[in-house]
Amino acid sequence: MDLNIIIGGPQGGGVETAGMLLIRATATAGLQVFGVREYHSNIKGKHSYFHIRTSNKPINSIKHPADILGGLDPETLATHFSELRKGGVVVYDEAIESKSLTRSPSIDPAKAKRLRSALTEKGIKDTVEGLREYLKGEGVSVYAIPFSKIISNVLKGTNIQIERTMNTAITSAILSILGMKKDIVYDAISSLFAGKAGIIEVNRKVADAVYEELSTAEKFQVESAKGEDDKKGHEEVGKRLLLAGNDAVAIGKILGGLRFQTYYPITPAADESLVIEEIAKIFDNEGRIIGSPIVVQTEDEISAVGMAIGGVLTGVRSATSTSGPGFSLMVEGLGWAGINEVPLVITYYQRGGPSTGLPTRHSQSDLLFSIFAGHGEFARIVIASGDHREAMEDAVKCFNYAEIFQVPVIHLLDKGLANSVTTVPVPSIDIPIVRGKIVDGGEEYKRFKLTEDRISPRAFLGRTIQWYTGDEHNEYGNICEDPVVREEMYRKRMEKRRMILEELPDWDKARFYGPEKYDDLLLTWGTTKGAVVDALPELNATGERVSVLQVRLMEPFPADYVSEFIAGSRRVVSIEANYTGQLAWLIERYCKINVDGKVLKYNGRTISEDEVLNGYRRIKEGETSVVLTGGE
Amino acid sequence: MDLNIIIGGPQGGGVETAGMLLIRATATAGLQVFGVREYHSNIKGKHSYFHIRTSNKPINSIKHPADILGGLDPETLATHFSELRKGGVVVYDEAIESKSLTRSPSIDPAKAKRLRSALTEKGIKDTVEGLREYLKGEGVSVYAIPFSKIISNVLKGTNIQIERTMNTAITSAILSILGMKKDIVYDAISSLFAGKAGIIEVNRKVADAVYEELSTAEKFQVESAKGEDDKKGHEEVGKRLLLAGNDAVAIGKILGGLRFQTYYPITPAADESLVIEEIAKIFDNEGRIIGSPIVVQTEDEISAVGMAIGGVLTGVRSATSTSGPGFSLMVEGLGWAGINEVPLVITYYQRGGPSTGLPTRHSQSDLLFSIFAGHGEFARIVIASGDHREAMEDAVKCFNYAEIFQVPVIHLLDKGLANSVTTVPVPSIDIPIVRGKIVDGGEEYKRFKLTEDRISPRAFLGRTIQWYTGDEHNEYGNICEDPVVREEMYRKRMEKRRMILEELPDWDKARFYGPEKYDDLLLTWGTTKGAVVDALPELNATGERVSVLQVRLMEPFPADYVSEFIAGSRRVVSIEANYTGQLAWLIERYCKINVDGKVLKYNGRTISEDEVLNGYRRIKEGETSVVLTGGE
Amino acid sequence: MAAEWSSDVWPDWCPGCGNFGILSALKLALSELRINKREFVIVSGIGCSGKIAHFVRTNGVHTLHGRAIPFASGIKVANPELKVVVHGGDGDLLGIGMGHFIALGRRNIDILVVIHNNGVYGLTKGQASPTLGKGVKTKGLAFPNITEPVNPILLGMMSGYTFLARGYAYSVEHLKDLLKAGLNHKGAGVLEVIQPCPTWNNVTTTEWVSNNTFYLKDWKPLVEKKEDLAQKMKEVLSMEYGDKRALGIILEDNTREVYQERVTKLNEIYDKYPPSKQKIESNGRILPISFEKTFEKYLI
Amino acid sequence: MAAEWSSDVWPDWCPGCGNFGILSALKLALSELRINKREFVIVSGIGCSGKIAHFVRTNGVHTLHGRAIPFASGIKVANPELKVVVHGGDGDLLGIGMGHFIALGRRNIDILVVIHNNGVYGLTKGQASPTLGKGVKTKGLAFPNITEPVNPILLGMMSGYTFLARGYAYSVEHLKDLLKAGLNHKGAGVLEVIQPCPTWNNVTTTEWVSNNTFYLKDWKPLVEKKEDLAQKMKEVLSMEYGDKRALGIILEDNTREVYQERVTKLNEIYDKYPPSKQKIESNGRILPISFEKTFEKYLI
Ligand SMILES: Cc1ncc(C[n+]2csc(CCOP(=O)(O)OP(=O)(O)O)c2C)c(N)n1
Ligand SMILES: Cc1ncc(C[n+]2csc(CCOP(=O)(O)OP(=O)(O)O)c2C)c(N)n1
Ligand code: SF4
Ligand code: SF4
Ligand SMILES: [Mg+2]
Ligand SMILES: [Mg+2]
Repeated sequence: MDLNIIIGGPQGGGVETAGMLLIRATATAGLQVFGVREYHSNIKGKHSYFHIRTSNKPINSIKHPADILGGLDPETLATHFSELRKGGVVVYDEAIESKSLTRSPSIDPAKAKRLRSALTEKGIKDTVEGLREYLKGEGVSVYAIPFSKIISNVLKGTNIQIERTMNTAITSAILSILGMKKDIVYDAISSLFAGKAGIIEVNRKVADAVYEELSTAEKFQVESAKGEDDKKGHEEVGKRLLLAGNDAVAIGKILGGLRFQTYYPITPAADESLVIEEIAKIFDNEGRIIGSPIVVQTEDEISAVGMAIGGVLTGVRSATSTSGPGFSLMVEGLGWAGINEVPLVITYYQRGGPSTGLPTRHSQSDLLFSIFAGHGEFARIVIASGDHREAMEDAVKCFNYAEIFQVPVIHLLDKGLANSVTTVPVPSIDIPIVRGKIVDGGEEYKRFKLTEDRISPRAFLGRTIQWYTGDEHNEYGNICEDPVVREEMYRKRMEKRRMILEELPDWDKARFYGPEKYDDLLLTWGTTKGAVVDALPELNATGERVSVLQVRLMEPFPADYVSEFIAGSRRVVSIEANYTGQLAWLIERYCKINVDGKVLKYNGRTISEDEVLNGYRRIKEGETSVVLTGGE
Repeated sequence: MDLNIIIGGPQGGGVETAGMLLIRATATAGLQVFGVREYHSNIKGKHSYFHIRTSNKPINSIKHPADILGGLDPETLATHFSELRKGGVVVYDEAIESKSLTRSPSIDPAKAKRLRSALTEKGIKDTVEGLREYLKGEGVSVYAIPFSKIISNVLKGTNIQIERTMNTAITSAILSILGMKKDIVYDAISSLFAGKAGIIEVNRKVADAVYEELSTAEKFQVESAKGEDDKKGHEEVGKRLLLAGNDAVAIGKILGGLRFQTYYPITPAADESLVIEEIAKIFDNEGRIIGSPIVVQTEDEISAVGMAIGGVLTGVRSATSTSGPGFSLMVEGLGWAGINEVPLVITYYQRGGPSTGLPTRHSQSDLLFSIFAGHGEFARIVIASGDHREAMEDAVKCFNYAEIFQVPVIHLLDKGLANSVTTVPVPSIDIPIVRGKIVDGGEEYKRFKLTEDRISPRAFLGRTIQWYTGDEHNEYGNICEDPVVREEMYRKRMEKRRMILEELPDWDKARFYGPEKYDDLLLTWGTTKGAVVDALPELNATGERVSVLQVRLMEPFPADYVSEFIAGSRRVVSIEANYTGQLAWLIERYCKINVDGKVLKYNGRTISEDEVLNGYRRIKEGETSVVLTGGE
Repeated sequence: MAAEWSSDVWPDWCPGCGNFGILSALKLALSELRINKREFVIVSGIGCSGKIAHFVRTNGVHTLHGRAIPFASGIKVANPELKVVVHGGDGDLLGIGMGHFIALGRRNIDILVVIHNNGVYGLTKGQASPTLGKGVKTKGLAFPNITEPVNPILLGMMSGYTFLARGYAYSVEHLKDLLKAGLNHKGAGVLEVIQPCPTWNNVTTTEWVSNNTFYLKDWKPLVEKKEDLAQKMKEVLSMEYGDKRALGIILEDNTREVYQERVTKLNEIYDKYPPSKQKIESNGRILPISFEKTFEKYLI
Repeated sequence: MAAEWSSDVWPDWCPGCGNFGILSALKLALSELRINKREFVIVSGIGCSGKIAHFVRTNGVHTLHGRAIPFASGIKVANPELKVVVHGGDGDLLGIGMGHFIALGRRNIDILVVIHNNGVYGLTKGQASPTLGKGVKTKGLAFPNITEPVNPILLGMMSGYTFLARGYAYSVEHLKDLLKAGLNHKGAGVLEVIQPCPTWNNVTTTEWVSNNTFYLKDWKPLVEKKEDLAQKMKEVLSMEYGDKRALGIILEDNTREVYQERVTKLNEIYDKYPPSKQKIESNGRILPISFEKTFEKYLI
């Protein structure tokens, strides 16, 4: 079972709730689920959608074509109908049938023009009705359900607007068509609207009415989740966390000992800070509070990084979280952390650049920037997580590595991960917390003592007397311009790059998936890993033996380890969401090879499993650089 | 003739004037001159010095050992005596003879310790007198002249402090020992103190007295500048500009049409803005004012880059000038310029990093940062000048290239260049000014029109209606998140990288020096070029054939052009002032070769000609990485 | 006609957003002032408010979060013939952009700064902005705000702005008049607009506004003589510390020199030949500059 | 004894620099307050003034230009048991760092900000700082300054600082008392110190100071009740717009909650277990956290 559902509508019009209802429901049914959210940098009105994939095998990507399309408005239908497979399903409110597909004022003019010419080409009249006719001809089942009528019956006597529950109506219809028990829908509603009894009731009633309406309609059964056993699958799978990438990082940070977080609002990072703020208190099994992180919203990102550094100096595991524009402003602070060997963690969510760019869209184009940001030279660690589970675990590791090596660590994520929703197993509590060389200070304390292993024992502010400065300094941390001291301190800092490479486990440098012996090696990083790894079975069904190497440690670059895998391959292909092929660029630099093919995407949308298959096929057919263009 | 003079003393104690007097005097005598200034990040009191080389062949570097050392204080003598050659000369005020060499409160403790152990090792007593004895034994001529007495005679009746003219006294002594005519000293004093008649008179009197005192002393004649003909050499050489790198850039910018400059004070960039502000008015030969640049001191560098961009949008050639910490804050603005295809020029003087680092010291460690600064991907040009003349010409070219390609241009310089003083021929007025595609706008103007050659005709604010945004945009410059438009615009911007490589002349990509056929190729960039090129004759006298390739275009990297030169070599050695070998790093990346040897320096001091010779020798002897450590 | 001032771009603000009122007032003001579209520039920051630059048919420079003032200053100083207005959010201008906000007052460059004050960071989902009251909990906050608000009028006053006014987004006619006055004023101006954000700010609502503001009637905003400034400032302070916020022109001072005048005093060329009017080449070559006269001190 | 507060680092200020007076006063104040050296932190910016962090025998965090306040805020919020003072130049705190300066007032974090006001950017060779008067030409300037100065006391007052004072660098005893008062005050404080810079500032000299300042005598800086604040502010405004600058404590307000109190109100744990006191591991492993209780809403 592998099912792809797209549900869309105007931003702020309930799409998000619709998607979360579907995700909750399928997850509760014991299925695996992965949902990708696409939305404009706009609060209300512009087209937004959730692409949700559910399967009985583990997944970390979406796939085309879609099986089901639910549209809250005509634009959604016009935008996504071509992504549907033959035999797929479309669901919408009958009441919008006479509306134009492309003439809403909120639609982007370029897109409207493009859609209109596509409609003309296919001979589709520019109305929902016109589209219905066409789709029927294509073998798509169209469910034009009188939702407005159904809802207005339910809402009679209340002053709730019909639009407010349209999402529940459409999702109920989809779940009903999938043959899911109403229980599951009830549960999803209850957990999503937890604490708001009135809303739960209304939505349940809407679900009732829709289930009633569709009681006789044709069903489209989901294997592992049918009939009476709907929730059994779930119990078999065991307790899981259902969360977005932002949540995963927030939880990971708290597990890792984060107690001070600073931030300035920015998409797609801000949700993480809000989550930490809301969690507020950490409990043990006896219900005792055993921790409570403090979150400060600062006046800008310059302050955010400065405050976080301040926190670190007091010995508190502190971090700040941002995306490109914010990171650009943190570069100066990062450099201070570099020269002062401050174990600062910056959580960096990439989004479409440059500048404000595409603030709510996906991208992996800040890799080289994160490695070279800052004037002068200093050691740093850049770790890129590939999925929600990694993101959570890496959040802990970033603190460990920062403190062990006393270097700033950049935890590199991306919008694709931040805003996609999936389940992860409840993490084992047995993760080490390693704080590195810590001392109490004492009289003649030297913060930057030159030691054999280049790490100076670290004392916290409050426990001793010590100095820090952004200037070059002597062992005490006092300004020093002496050329000999300069050289020693410079080397002390820079040689950590080698230490890091020596001491980090391979598992944190790169991860290998696929057959041990392979012809082709796909190189990838970050959230793109999901699609590439998900594609492995099908890739290996094409005759070639294909494996994947996901690089995680981006700086210092694990050239030797990566080279080992490259050595065993005939062809090397990189897959990533940027223009340059930034991972490929680094690999060419450090492994001194030519990457044979690059599969790239830079239209602001994540890479899906089918695109990996398609990209790989084209490389096999001789292209050296394939640009993927999927997604809306 | 090739003569090296070091003159030092406490910062703010007249060292700068002393150095400039020596430089003016030797230049006026028709000699070539190159002076390097070393000083602490301190206004008054810490050790500072000028290393001045003068020669009858063109030079762009300093060289060790020194021939003459003038010390305004004991620390100078202690710091630099070991840099003197056998047979060299030391000049100082007899009155300091009883003072300790290393016990002044202002001396850096690490340095003092190091000096003391060196003195002990050599058996030198820790006083100036002790040093004198030692130096005499080493064949150094010591001129312990009663300057204080001489000066106090001259100043009798005035309330000027003795220290105020100590610099003139010592430089007069040096010039006298060199056999220079007093005329030359007079001229230097007059031009340096232009407009201050009283000061000129006093200083001339001091010079008189010193010349008188030394009338019978042994001389140390400078070949091309002796006796009656002192100034003839100068006339032969023709009109030249005597200037620091900062001045060269300022003048170049004004020639290039800069009319709006913004800055926030920072070493070593701020002097450039002050020069532009002071020049204030541009005259033609008839004395008519034909231009006047406006300089704005902003509240920070974020504002400086924003204001400069604002200026560019009105069609004015605008720039900002900074060093590492400031550039770190400009990264966000740079990205805006990138996505908006703004022909902005940022003049970037590198200094010791990271963070505040060594604010007044040399470094070439921001190369990779300047190339990758900014989230997202966009085209930019990074040009690194190798000497004063290049810096001046490149200042013009940066504006041309910025406007032709409509990309931000970073003019990369360094402290070594900014603060070194030399002469350049008066530039020919015949430099082209190319402004690229400019239109008047009109009704349906599209700022980001997609054209065949990727360059959209540019209209200035005030001439049409147009939009700009840091978000992704359509041809009008209005926000657009459509995936297809996104791709087109992304490609439009990125493909400029190829265009730039195709269209820039080779001369601006890299410059070659030395024999056409060579065994070894030395790769270098920025101000280090001076030392490397100056070393060529001696390098080629060692038996190998050695040539130099100075890379100038750092981004987009001219891989093909550079590879042509590499192809003809047996061994490739990079020489640069950083830890990583950043140029070597890029060459290894782009030219897919291994750089055989790296000669690096990162103690904050510039590379001298003798260090190049020494570094190259060690590479030839089998070392792969040589770290140079000269300079104080 | 204000309609001709509309661009083709659909304003993507939430239904009921106060920004619509500001947009209407601006278009009316521009229309009534018969502004030349080509010589007018809207420079805006990042936020819901900042998008306004796209919605008006005139030059729009949609800059970076907090940086509209530097961009605008560069535009105005390089080409003083342009008329420049800044639009930005309260977060944009008073949070991340605060340093520039103060600096503009000190320079008194002829730019009107319109602050869309909605008490929240609209576009990033409703976090507290610098004007949100302490103890207030709007929809997007996990807990009540713990930071004291700033008063942009008072800060503007302390920084040297020579025009200070406050309007309300839904009082379009009144706001239009304030905009006209602000655009006519020569010097740096602050126009704070109380702007409801129905999506996130459920505290500073229309009702709140009617209970907590009043329209200035007999107030004399004009500083007649330099010496009166301090007294006027005290009066403003009293008023701003009163129970209700005043709507109208709060202070106007024409006694202080505008930046352009200050520059001209030092460099008389600026007035006639600002940077934007200077020729920088002659037949594709650099100008025939005299080195002796221009770079004299460097010649040897 | 103040001497024990001297570090081993040689103060490399110019002879006669006002910073020496500030350094003396600070060491005296720390000594008289019997501050615990380990629990005291000087956080400074970049400039001549910022070097002070190296010259005192206590913790010194010499940060970035303009960024001392964020660093200090992070230190204080993460470990409220530390006593934190910020030292910075007028350029540092009121130019590049202005945004943070205002923000600290709004938070009222318990930090004293000492502004070394010398009217210039000392360490970069004498450019105009934000406090330099318009029309003034100090030694490093090519032309007279064309920007209006800010008054840090008034800006501080408008931003919510609860302690405002002004001293003079060479009045060491008086300044020492101001430092003591400021360090004893609970909340964000501004102490502006008029600091002669004999090297660059030949205008705001000792003589200027004696002609243009006066010592407060019968002035009552204390805000007794919340309601009195506005009135006190008006008085301060009058005074600051008078002919001469007042030296002494200008305003002290203990009625407003300190940041730490505000946090504790929302999160009572903070008071007893601020971040710096929380254990984050148990035997080298993560704490035994209950997922059900802590991350409930994510569990399915
Ligand atoms: C440097 C940087 N940080 C953060 C952001 C994210 N961001 C976009 S809009 C916004 C705030 C919007 O608030 P406000 O300025 O009040 O404008 P409003 O949306 O309320 O009109 C922020 C923080 C950004 N674009 N750039
Ligand atoms: C981002 C950045 N920009 C510029 C500088 C250069 N800089 C060093 S000190 C200084 C100003 C010093 O003035 P002020 O803050 O008034 O301190 P003072 O030296 O007068 O005590 C500047 C601009 C810097 N270090 N960092
Ligand atoms: S979020 Fe608020 S400010 Fe933004 S558009 Fe919606 S209502 Fe307006
Ligand atoms: S430059 Fe001025 S502020 Fe700096 S040390 Fe010298 S006198 Fe003091
Ligand atoms: Mg706002
Ligand atoms: Mg200062």
